[in-house]
Amino acid sequence: MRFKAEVRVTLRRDVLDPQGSAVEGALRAMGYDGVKRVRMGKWIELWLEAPSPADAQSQAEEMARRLLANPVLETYQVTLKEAGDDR
Amino acid sequence: MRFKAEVRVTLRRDVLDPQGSAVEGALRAMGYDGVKRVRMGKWIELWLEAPSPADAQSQAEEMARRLLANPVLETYQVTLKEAGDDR
Amino acid sequence: MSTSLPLWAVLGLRQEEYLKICEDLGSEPSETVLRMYAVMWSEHCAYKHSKPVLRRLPTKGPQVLQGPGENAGVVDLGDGLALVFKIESHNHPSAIEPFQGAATAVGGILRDVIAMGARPVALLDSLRFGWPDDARQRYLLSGVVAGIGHYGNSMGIPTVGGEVYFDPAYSGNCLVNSMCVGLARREEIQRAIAQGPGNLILVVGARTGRDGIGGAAFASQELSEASEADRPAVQVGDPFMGKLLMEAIHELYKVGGVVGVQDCGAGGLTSACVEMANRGGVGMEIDVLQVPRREEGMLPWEVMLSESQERMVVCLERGREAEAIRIFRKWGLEAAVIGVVTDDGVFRVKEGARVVAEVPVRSLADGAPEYMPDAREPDYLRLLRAFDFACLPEPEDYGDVLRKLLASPNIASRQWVYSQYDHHVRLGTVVGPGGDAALLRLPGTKKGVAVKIDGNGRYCYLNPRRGAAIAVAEAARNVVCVGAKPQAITNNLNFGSPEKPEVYWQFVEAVEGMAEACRALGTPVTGGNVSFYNEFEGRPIYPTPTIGMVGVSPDVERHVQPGFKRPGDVIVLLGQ
Amino acid sequence: MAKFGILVFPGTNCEIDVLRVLRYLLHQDAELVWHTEQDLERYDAVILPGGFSYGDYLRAGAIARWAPVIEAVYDIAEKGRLVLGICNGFQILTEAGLLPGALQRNRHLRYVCGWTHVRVERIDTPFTSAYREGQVLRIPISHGEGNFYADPDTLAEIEKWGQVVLRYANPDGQLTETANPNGSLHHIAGIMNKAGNVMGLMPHPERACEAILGSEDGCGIFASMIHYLTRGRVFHVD
Ligand SMILES: Nc1ncnc2c1ncn2[C@@H]1O[C@H](COP(=O)(O)OP(=O)(O)O)[C@@H](O)[C@H]1O
Repeated sequence: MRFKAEVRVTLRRDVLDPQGSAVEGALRAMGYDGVKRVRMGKWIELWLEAPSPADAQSQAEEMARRLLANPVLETYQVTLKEAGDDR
Repeated sequence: MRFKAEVRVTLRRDVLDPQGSAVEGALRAMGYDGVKRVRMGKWIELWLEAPSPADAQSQAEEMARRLLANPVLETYQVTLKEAGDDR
Repeated sequence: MSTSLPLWAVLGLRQEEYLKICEDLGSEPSETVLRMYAVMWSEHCAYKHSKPVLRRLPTKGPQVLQGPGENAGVVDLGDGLALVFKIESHNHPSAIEPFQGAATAVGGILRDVIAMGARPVALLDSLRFGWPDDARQRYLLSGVVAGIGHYGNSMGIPTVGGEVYFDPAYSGNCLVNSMCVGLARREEIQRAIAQGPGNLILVVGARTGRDGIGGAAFASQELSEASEADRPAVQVGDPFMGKLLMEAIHELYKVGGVVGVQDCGAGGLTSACVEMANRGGVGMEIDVLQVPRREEGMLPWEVMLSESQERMVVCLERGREAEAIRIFRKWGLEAAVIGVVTDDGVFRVKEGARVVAEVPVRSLADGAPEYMPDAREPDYLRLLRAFDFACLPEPEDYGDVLRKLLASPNIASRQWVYSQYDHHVRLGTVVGPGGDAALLRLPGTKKGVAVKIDGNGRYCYLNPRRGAAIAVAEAARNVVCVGAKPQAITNNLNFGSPEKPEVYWQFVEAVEGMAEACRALGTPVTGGNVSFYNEFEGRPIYPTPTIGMVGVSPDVERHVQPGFKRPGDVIVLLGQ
Repeated sequence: MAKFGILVFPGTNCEIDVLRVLRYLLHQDAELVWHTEQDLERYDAVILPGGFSYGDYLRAGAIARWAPVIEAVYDIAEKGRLVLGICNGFQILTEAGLLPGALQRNRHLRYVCGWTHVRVERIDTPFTSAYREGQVLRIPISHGEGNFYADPDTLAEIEKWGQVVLRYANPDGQLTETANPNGSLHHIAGIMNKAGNVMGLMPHPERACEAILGSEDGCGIFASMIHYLTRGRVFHVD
């Protein structure tokens, strides 16, 4: 079976996010005064073949833990979807 | 009212994603043979003050269009949440 | 775009060109053939408006091993060493997507030098933007600088010099010229040629996608707001793959069997294959089904015209293919035999067994008509010449004037730019950015190579002939300042539309001025690039020839650096 | 003579520079080692040079850390052989967990190349014995992700164990704000593991080994390693 896993990698709360702060500053400079805080993360889409949803989920979790996120800086969240026409 | 907008920025389908290909190759080399394709994108969390959900949504959409995504290469999707304890 | 226009017109060909194509073919072209012509006969690939004028440049000298006509020029350094160098522009792509536009400029010029058999040893860049108090211009500047750094840094090639100027003339059409300098032993120099019927044609490096289709045509039009809509999918550079391709191709050179190599630049496979066949006076047969692809359902012409980056075309002796493919596989790259050299002078494109195009190589490569449009001195010059400098009041406070000058973005330090470029990698940079020319040491000898890129659009606007000559002279002075003797130049001619008599006049004058200065200084032109149609909403940029000069220092230990060194040293002003 | 292995990953680009310094300036037995190698037993010391392994895609060093050769690096590090990571090599060592912390994107978000000064924090290590205590070295940096980060507990531990070997400083050795080129916590430019045989640093010592290139201050790192390896000096932190 074919699945799509969406992995969201975000910075840990206590880690400084210079890029997020830069975007925040830029948005305010553009006039969006309501913006209070911006955090930047990564969004990774994985298409994979696996025997079952449970297997796909656990494989994707493992990939996220081992490679996609650096535990010193980041946390992650994996959402599994069926790979539809969404390639 | 305070909201959280989650902006997902992904590369246009026909745009080359060298980073995604490198990650794909790395995952296969690590033994995840089932991985068929990887695409890398950005995940941006915005906390903002706005008079109404509709206003927050439209502000976030506008920020995504004007700054967060590069229309030449990327597309985006905005999801609005109430800003809960989620930070 | 109206759909009632014939395809040739939609593709940017003129009627006389279309008729010449029919005449060369003896029949009406198919869509595939027409699309290939449209790219090969675009200004960008065919130099229709510039060829006759460029012939006026001095290109010979005892030091010149390779003049214009190949991927890059070559000068002799003695001790069996050769210096390979070339400049290229990516103005329009950078105006649309500054980071990727500039990154792919660097990738392309690196591959031009690599295709010559050389190891790139240095990069330089010449940039023009509108005034930096505008957010859009700052966005372009920071994107371009980051893009150049992204590609060069990752490849491990130091960016050792360049120049940046700001002027409203470039607000709608920035300039991004990139220069690469490489080093080879004389006998290692390769040519971009296909020869020997039966020999094989390979495409190596990345897979082919739909990106950048029509890029050459895009570069041959003025920019406007509408450019947004009809631009091709932007090409994304992959310096990581570029680096692997560089290593792999050098490994291939070592094992031998390489007849010729060319980078897949503007015009993609079509341009690379046809130009190689044309140089060898041979024909070629390509099967698009053999080209490794990134996307499904590509039409033959899409495969033939894609400008996907990080690809090169290799002509290889038959029988060497297994070894070549093994090398590229080892580096994780694609390598596929896509065709064969023939002896009939025909460029034949097949999709499996089906022939989709058959065109005489010479017509496609060299058959575009040459134009010598009207040239007319622009009116603004008369007004400018009538200006009486005496009417300017004497400044009251020269200190204030000095402060104003120093605060100008055009005089301020460029450290913000060059600190984003790795300028130390390879351990060759004896004098880096921040001074006059850069100076690189030549391993195994006492010698050094000086490199510099210079141009001044404002001077050229005021007097294109003098302005171009001044740019050559300035580059030469910079090279001399680090203790080297100027040897040769490459150049990038950035102008507006050649179909405007005023622009064409500027172009002709600038080339004349450059030729004069090169003759006077004994620095022949070994190549270059022409970028026309640098306009926005009908307004041309300043005429901006960019000069890339190389020089040789006999003893790199005895170099000079700018800056006063010790109290008590004597200060001398040389020249009038 | 000591035997050095210089690891090469796809995208590494400073391997030749390090090789040149070790072989031609310091006359050592040094060779390049491809990332697929599984045995590093034959080397006294292994260097992970700078560059952009795997294009620095995802995170600098993240992909290289999974290369087959890294298993062998764990092995020899365990055995007390010397391991030095320069720039991208430092990033790989932190990703691999051989050194604590992580190297984040530079605080100002730009790639930065230029001369920096670093203060030698300790000289009782196999990598710094050639220097004087507190000596200030002039060595170039060139990186986009050199901003050292560790959570507060880890950082405290790093300091407690004296694992900081180099800190960005001004030419007088003071830790001023402007002397820190990338926002690194505690001005950290180079650290070692607790055992003292694995070190990583962001500056490029191989680029500062010849006067004609602007400085010879980096040479001491390699000279110290050679001294340690050839004189068989025993070494302990704590
Ligand atoms: N300004 C110029 N001065 C001298 N030679 C030039 C100039 N512009 C282009 N040429 C030469 O014309 C030839 C074709 O240019 P090239 O840049 O290789 O085309 P392309 O960019 O389409 O590959 C090259 O040999 C180049 O050196």
